[in-house]
Amino acid sequence: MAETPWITPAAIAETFPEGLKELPPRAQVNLRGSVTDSAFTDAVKAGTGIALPDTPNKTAAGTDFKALWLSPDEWLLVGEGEAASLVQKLEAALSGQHVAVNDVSANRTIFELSGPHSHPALMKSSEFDFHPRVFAPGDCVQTLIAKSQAIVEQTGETAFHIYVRSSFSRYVGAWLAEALAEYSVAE
Amino acid sequence: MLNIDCPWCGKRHETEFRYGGEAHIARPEDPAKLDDAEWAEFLFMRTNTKGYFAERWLHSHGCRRWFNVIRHTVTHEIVGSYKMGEKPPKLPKSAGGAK
Amino acid sequence: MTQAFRTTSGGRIDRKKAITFTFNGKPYIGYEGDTLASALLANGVHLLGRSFKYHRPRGIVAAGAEEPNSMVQLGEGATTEPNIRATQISLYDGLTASSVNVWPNVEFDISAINGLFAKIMTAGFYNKTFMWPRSMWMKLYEPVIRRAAGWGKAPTQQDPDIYDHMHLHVEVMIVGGGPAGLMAALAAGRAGARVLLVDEQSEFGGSLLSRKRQIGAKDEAGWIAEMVAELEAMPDVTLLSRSTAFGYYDHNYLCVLEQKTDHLPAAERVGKVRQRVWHVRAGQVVLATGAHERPLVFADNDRPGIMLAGSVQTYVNRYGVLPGKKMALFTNNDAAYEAAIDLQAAGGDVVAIIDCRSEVSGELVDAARALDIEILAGHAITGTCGGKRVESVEVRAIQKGAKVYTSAARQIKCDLVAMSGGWSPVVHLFSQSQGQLEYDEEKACFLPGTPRQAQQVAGALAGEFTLKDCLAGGYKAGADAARATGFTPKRKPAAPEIDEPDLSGIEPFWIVPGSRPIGEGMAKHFVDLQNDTTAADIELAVREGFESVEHIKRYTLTGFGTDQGKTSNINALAILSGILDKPIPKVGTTTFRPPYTPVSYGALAGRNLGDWSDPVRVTSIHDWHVENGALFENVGQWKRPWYFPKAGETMQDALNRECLAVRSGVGVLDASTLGKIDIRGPDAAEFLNRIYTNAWAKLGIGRVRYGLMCHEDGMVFDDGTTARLAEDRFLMTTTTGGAAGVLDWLEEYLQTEWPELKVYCNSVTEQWATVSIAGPKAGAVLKKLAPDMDLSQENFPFLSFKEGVVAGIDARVFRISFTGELTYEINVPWTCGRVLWEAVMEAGAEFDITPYGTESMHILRAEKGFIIVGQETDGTTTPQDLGMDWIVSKKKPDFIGKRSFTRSDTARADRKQLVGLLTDKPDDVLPEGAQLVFIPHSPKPMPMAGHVTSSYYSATLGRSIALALVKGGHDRMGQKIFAPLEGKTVTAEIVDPVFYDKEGERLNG
Amino acid sequence: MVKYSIFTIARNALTSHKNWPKQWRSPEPKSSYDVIIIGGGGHGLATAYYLAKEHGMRNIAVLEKGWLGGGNTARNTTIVRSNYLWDESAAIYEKSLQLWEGLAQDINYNVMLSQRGVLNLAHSLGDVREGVRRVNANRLNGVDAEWLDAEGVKDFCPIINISKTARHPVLGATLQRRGGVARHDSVAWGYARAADALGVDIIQNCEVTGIKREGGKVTGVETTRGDIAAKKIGVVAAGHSSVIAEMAGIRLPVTSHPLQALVSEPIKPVIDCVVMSGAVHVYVSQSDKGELVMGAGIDSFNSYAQRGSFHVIEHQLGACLELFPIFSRVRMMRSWGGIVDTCPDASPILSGTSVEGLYFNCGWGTGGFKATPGSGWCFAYTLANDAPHPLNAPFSLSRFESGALIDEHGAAGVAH
Ligand SMILES: Cc1cc2nc3c(=O)[nH]c(=O)nc-3n(C[C@H](O)[C@H](O)[C@H](O)COP(=O)(O)OP(=O)(O)OC[C@H]3O[C@@H](n4cnc5c(N)ncnc54)[C@H](O)[C@@H]3O)c2cc1C
Ligand SMILES: NC(=O)c1ccc[n+]([C@@H]2O[C@H](COP(=O)([O-])OP(=O)(O)OC[C@H]3O[C@@H](n4cnc5c(N)ncnc54)[C@H](O)[C@@H]3O)[C@@H](O)[C@H]2O)c1
Ligand SMILES: Cc1cc2nc3c(=O)[nH]c(=O)nc-3n(C[C@H](O)[C@H](O)[C@H](O)COP(=O)(O)O)c2cc1C
Ligand SMILES: [Zn+2]
Repeated sequence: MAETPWITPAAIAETFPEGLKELPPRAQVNLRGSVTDSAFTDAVKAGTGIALPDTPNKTAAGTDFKALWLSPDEWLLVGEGEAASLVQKLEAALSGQHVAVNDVSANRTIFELSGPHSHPALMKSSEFDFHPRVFAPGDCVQTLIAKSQAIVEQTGETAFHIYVRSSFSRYVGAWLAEALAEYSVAE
Repeated sequence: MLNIDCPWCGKRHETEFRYGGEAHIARPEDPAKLDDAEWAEFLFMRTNTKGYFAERWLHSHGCRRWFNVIRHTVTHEIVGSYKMGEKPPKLPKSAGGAK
Repeated sequence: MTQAFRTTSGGRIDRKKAITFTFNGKPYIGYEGDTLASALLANGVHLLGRSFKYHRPRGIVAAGAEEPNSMVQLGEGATTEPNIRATQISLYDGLTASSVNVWPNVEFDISAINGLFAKIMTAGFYNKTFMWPRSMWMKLYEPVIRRAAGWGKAPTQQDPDIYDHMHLHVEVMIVGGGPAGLMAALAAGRAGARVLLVDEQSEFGGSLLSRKRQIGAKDEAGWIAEMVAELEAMPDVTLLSRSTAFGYYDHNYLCVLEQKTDHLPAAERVGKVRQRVWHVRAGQVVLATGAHERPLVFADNDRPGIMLAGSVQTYVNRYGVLPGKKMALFTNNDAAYEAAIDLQAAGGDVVAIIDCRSEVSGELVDAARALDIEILAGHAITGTCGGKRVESVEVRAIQKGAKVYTSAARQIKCDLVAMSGGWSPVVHLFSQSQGQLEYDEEKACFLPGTPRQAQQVAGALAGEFTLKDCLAGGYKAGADAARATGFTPKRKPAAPEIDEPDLSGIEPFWIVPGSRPIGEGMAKHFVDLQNDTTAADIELAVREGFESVEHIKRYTLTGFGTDQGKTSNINALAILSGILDKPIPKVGTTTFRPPYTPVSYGALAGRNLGDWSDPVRVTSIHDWHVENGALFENVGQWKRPWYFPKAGETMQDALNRECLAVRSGVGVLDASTLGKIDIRGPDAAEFLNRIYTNAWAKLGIGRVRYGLMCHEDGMVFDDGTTARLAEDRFLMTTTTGGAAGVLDWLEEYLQTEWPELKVYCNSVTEQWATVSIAGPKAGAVLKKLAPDMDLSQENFPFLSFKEGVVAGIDARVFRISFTGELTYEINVPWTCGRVLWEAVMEAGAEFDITPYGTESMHILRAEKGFIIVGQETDGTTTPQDLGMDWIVSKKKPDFIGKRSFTRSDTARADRKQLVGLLTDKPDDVLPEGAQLVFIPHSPKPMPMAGHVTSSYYSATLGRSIALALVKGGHDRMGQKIFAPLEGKTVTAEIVDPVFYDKEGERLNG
Repeated sequence: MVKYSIFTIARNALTSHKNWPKQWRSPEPKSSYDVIIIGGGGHGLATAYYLAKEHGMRNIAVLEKGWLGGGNTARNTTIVRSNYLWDESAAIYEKSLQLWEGLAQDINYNVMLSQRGVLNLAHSLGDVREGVRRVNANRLNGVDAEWLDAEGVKDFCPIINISKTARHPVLGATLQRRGGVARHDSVAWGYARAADALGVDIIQNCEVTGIKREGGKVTGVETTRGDIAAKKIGVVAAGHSSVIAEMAGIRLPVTSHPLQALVSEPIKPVIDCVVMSGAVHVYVSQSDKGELVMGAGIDSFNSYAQRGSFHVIEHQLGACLELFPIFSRVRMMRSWGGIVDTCPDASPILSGTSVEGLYFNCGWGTGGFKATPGSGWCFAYTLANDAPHPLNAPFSLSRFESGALIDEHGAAGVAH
């Protein structure tokens, strides 16, 4: 397998202000199946250690991967491991069931937004309510970042992972960079 | 900017959704059996209610689910939303400013 | 002498910080804390502009958002702004401003000559004239009217400033930071709710900033400071001053304009966001927007120096300015007496209080009397004198019910007239939120009725006109709002002792006659100062049959100005009610609409400009294209390489080179933008059967098929190839622009029509980068990159795919073709797109591999007669029209669109059908969009036979080719058709749309 | 009817304008009329006027639930043009434009038709193709039309940004020089006055609440001011067409949506033509009073509320500033919405129905102001003759069964 360069060229990434960076590609697998079917959830649990969240906008962690709730029958499994082997493992465990397993590692680029200005930067970019009372570490949401669809996952007190379709990553990266720009101007 | 209650994700701003027009217009079982007028009725004729109206929305930037909403087309009040195949919620008695 | 009208002490200005500014070219000094209006008044400048129609001199009337006159051109060059109210401009060092719509200057304005024609320029006069001779309207009348209209000027340069948007969710949003709003914020904040408090003014306090009040142990300033300090300390309370809630929309959605730098000197603005629009979704809204004072409508009530009484009080108390030294007060209520008392206390002289009520009494009246101010009860101002500033008023005793006042006139000299016709609660946002108004006879104003959204009202807006009531009402509203959003309010604080006079006496007086009937003589009773609408105009409108308040508005332009009638609407409708002899509530108000005050387009656009006005989508190979000189075409949101010119090449040169390379060697195209949808489940084949017009059940695993999609109306809306990855799994491709729409549409059918089908659809568009290599040498290139892949015709035939390793990357390779040449479309993970592309370029170098763009792709496919959805189709085209009956299954009982094909019009034989065209002269390239006729040179309207959908010069064929939709075209092969263009008519022959390699022999290389 | 002119104004000035007659009466409804027009918008009033003028009918009432001209007529961006793509559309809109050109003189009311030229911008190669197609079709249909390249656009409207690096660069435009704007209110008032002078009863504050029928034929209406008998009924109720259709037991292929518009504060003239861009949703002209009048895109959802969602307006202003960067510091003064009745093919319906004597004129959607005279003229013909004029025959209800739609989406976008 050839080396996979990041989507954002270094020349652009260097212009990102503090608090914004593009993460190296991670294994991402899209999983569809019926959460009310224990054959499905058990098999997933056995294979990944993940108890698939059936509560909207929640994540659940497993051994190598975590699952982000995307829709009533859809999760994004994200981790540092190998996507291909996870797909194989799941396909094998779920064979005969009505499911869909897709390696989507390249489908979305992941940005990390962190630090004291991450909340205001999100408020500039999204109509979703990211206030700590409503959204906390371990939560995820599909919404719009500027005019691009995105998955936002809160990973820390003031840290977020933002998954965007790779073709939008230039747009979103530049947008977030600009959203943060204000905070480096001396008052 | 409407605040639309996705039956799964909860209340989100209208910009996350796509509108799908009147709800409960079932595609005819056997289109070949319909005459042109009946087919036109399915294709084009719409109730366009002034008042409480059952309509479809797609949470296109969220969970990608189509669902139904009862909304008043004058006050824009949303009575509730329900999943495909579910029964609509009860309508309030007052016409909420209809007419 | 500077600041001759500044008081010696007091006010919320910082007398230590002098600020220099320029108005109409003249330098002045003001203080920090001033507005442009207060600073000008301090310098004795009253003449700020001219009126709209008659160009009468006009000055400052109010002290805030309600100001109808005093619009200035603010700033210069790229940052100049038209029509900003002097009353809303915080003074900053280096400010420059000038009067608008005056020529040559405000002191001597040529257009004042209009005054002579005032008798002619009544409401609606332009409807009645300028019709003869007809040609003069466009040549003379309209240009003159247009030149006269408008106030300030738009800048002529790009705006250098930054704007942005914020989105905020709160439990309780409070609009208005006066005493009521502050108390509401306190109650909600203490209860623990997330709170937003906004106020348009430079600081919180509202009308308390203008009035002297003792609140418990504190004076007004101390009380405000204490409130703000407590609120600022609460982490979940957001306080925004200089922030106007300008729109109240459905579902408690409000928009707020925050002016972040407009009060700063230019140097301090750099790099900062100038204005920000806050988009707020609130659980509950508390409106505490206060009340605006109303003018009185009397003869020549528009001269500079005639101001609202409460505003006089504001200038005196808040800004330390005497708007005049000899003031006459004209009122119909008690509250206005405070202005006289405060002015006198600050060193001014009140020459008389003219009160139209016949009997006056009460605390404030007594206080005025105690100051030896003459009070003329039962009197009215029936005229004013003065040019650029009021000099005297004419006062007469009132005869109840009379249309003219004939009693003896007394002239009173003055340089300031304060007037008060009572108070109008600021119901704008309440009304925007769909709340209905109720008229209160006793308070003589409209008050909010039952709210239609999750909302509370408080303070003067709610008719609470005493400070005591405002504080209590504000607290209650805040507490109620918090409770309604799930919080428990803290116990109400004890009500402070408040020292406040009784302000309640009022007797409405909507119009003050003069010595002649309204509309006769030279005097004018202005109702809407900005639009020069007079009481006579309203009378005239009614006389002419305009009776609805909405008609009056549009015919007389009342409330049509930049102030949206804040001070005039109620007077206008009350006058109308008098003329129609209908009670005020029956006449009703006009509709309140956003914005409450004007909002710059820049702020509304926020950062959604340029490349952010619409996301730009790029492929992972994009940078290579840029580096290699590609020109780009916008396709949907995507940037696609259009063609790759080399130095010195024309566009046609480049296209010829690219096309010939594909036909004779090998070309490479970035096809990553095509939509890709993974479709999986036991019913996937059945689903495709219903979606596409052709049959899918029998497609073998590893094979690929082309499909057309129609909407239910039978019209083609997307196409693409779909591969069968497994028994239960397909990979569909869609057009670049259609991808999102197709997926939504698939989900729609799955979720709403056929939930019984077990199918999952997933978009994988950006999972795969697609590099398409086409041409006789394509195989040779691929062989080098994928030595292990069996590319033989038997094992890798047309319309099949293979998985394997290409250039060291796991890939899926499809044998499909949009060019008619041997083509391999290599899919690799998006992140590997560029690596693959470069490997292909390197491997292909020995074959002179040529990157090509969308334009060459279009030529190549047109040579083969392949359609492009959206080019050969326009939403009115069926598969049959395209000559693609072959793709429409006759066996399938049903699929989407099928039923519509047999409708009488859809089944017509002479529909427009896709054909090829060969121009008689091979060098004539028809313009795309050329219309076609069977009979040339006939008179217009010419019966049209169709149009050219695609047209190119084909280097391969050495001539032009075109595709067209032509009426009954399929039966007209060989016939001539004509394209009547501007200046010439081109003749062409109708031919089969496949121009090249009809047998399809080149597909296999 | 007192003739309006500068001379009558001057004469009336001498008597302080105390002697102007009413522009229209406010009659009590009679018990019966030959024709009742439901809806006192521009189209309804024009229909009544041409019925009286061209077909000699006199016993006509226009019933308006609110104030005349208060529907979409009061709230549109006033763009007038006739450069539609399809022959059927071009014919009816061109008829309308020709009537516009003599309207002020015909009804003796200055409707301030300003033929300052309408640009429809093209931002993509697809737009260019469609634009050229329309120009060619227009020319052969006898409708004036020109194609301008980007430089030509700049010459015609110097403040447009034609930078090639704009997000949606201007690649060219169609130009109809005879297109322009007119004063919306004056059109309603002028027709009302002219119709009234011919004896038409215009009855305001009279809402139709029911359609009376006997044996498949209309006999009259129920209204908030009592029942009124009628031999024929013409429904010209725009956004409310479906509501009235329901009263008569029929369904229409029409949905009602909010369409929003806004004006800036009045400024000195900066733009002296009309600029439209369907692709980025900008429609701008400057009124004779100085405001920039701008229309937004249509709101997606059904509504009878005369208001839409704010993001639609914000989106539009972003696009607007791309085209006109110098408007950034100009300020929005007022925004509002109307209720547009849209058809699946973005073309109107002027047609009889399955109920005898009941006719509908609706579905003009986002673009019927320009059609006001032509629509009224054709509809009057249809009502008088119980048969469509050839100009409006293609716009029948039956086209939805046959499939002979007149799809103006492609060329029209939001078809102002
Ligand atoms: C924001 C906006 C911008 C537009 N821009 C343009 C443009 O630039 N160019 C263009 O050509 N077109 C434009 N249009 C479209 C245009 O305004 C309309 O197509 C046109 O005005 C319709 O005229 P009308 O007389 O049919 O409807 P209306 O003026 O709406 O009249 C219909 C009348 O029927 C009345 N009515 C309804 N129900 C009843 C009842 N039950 N009883 C009695 N009366 C009833 C209503 O009160 C109303 O007055 C725009 C529309 C909007 C909303
Ligand atoms: N009859 C009278 O004499 C009389 C009449 C009215 C008010 N008053 C006095 O005025 C005070 C009223 O207090 P209150 O708190 O109700 O009102 P207020 O006038 O003190 O405060 C209202 C505040 O809301 C702001 N505001 C209005 N609309 C806004 C918007 N859209 N966005 C942002 N800010 C906006 C105003 O600028 C103002 O600062 C009391 O002290 C009362 O006694 C007296
Ligand atoms: C072409 C046009 C120009 C307008 N100009 C103004 C204007 O200058 N000032 C104003 O207040 N409103 C203006 N309006 C808007 C009207 O005030 C009003 O909002 C519109 O007729 C809709 O009615 P409504 O808001 O009362 O529902 C204009 C409307 C149109 C259609
Ligand atoms: Zn959802």
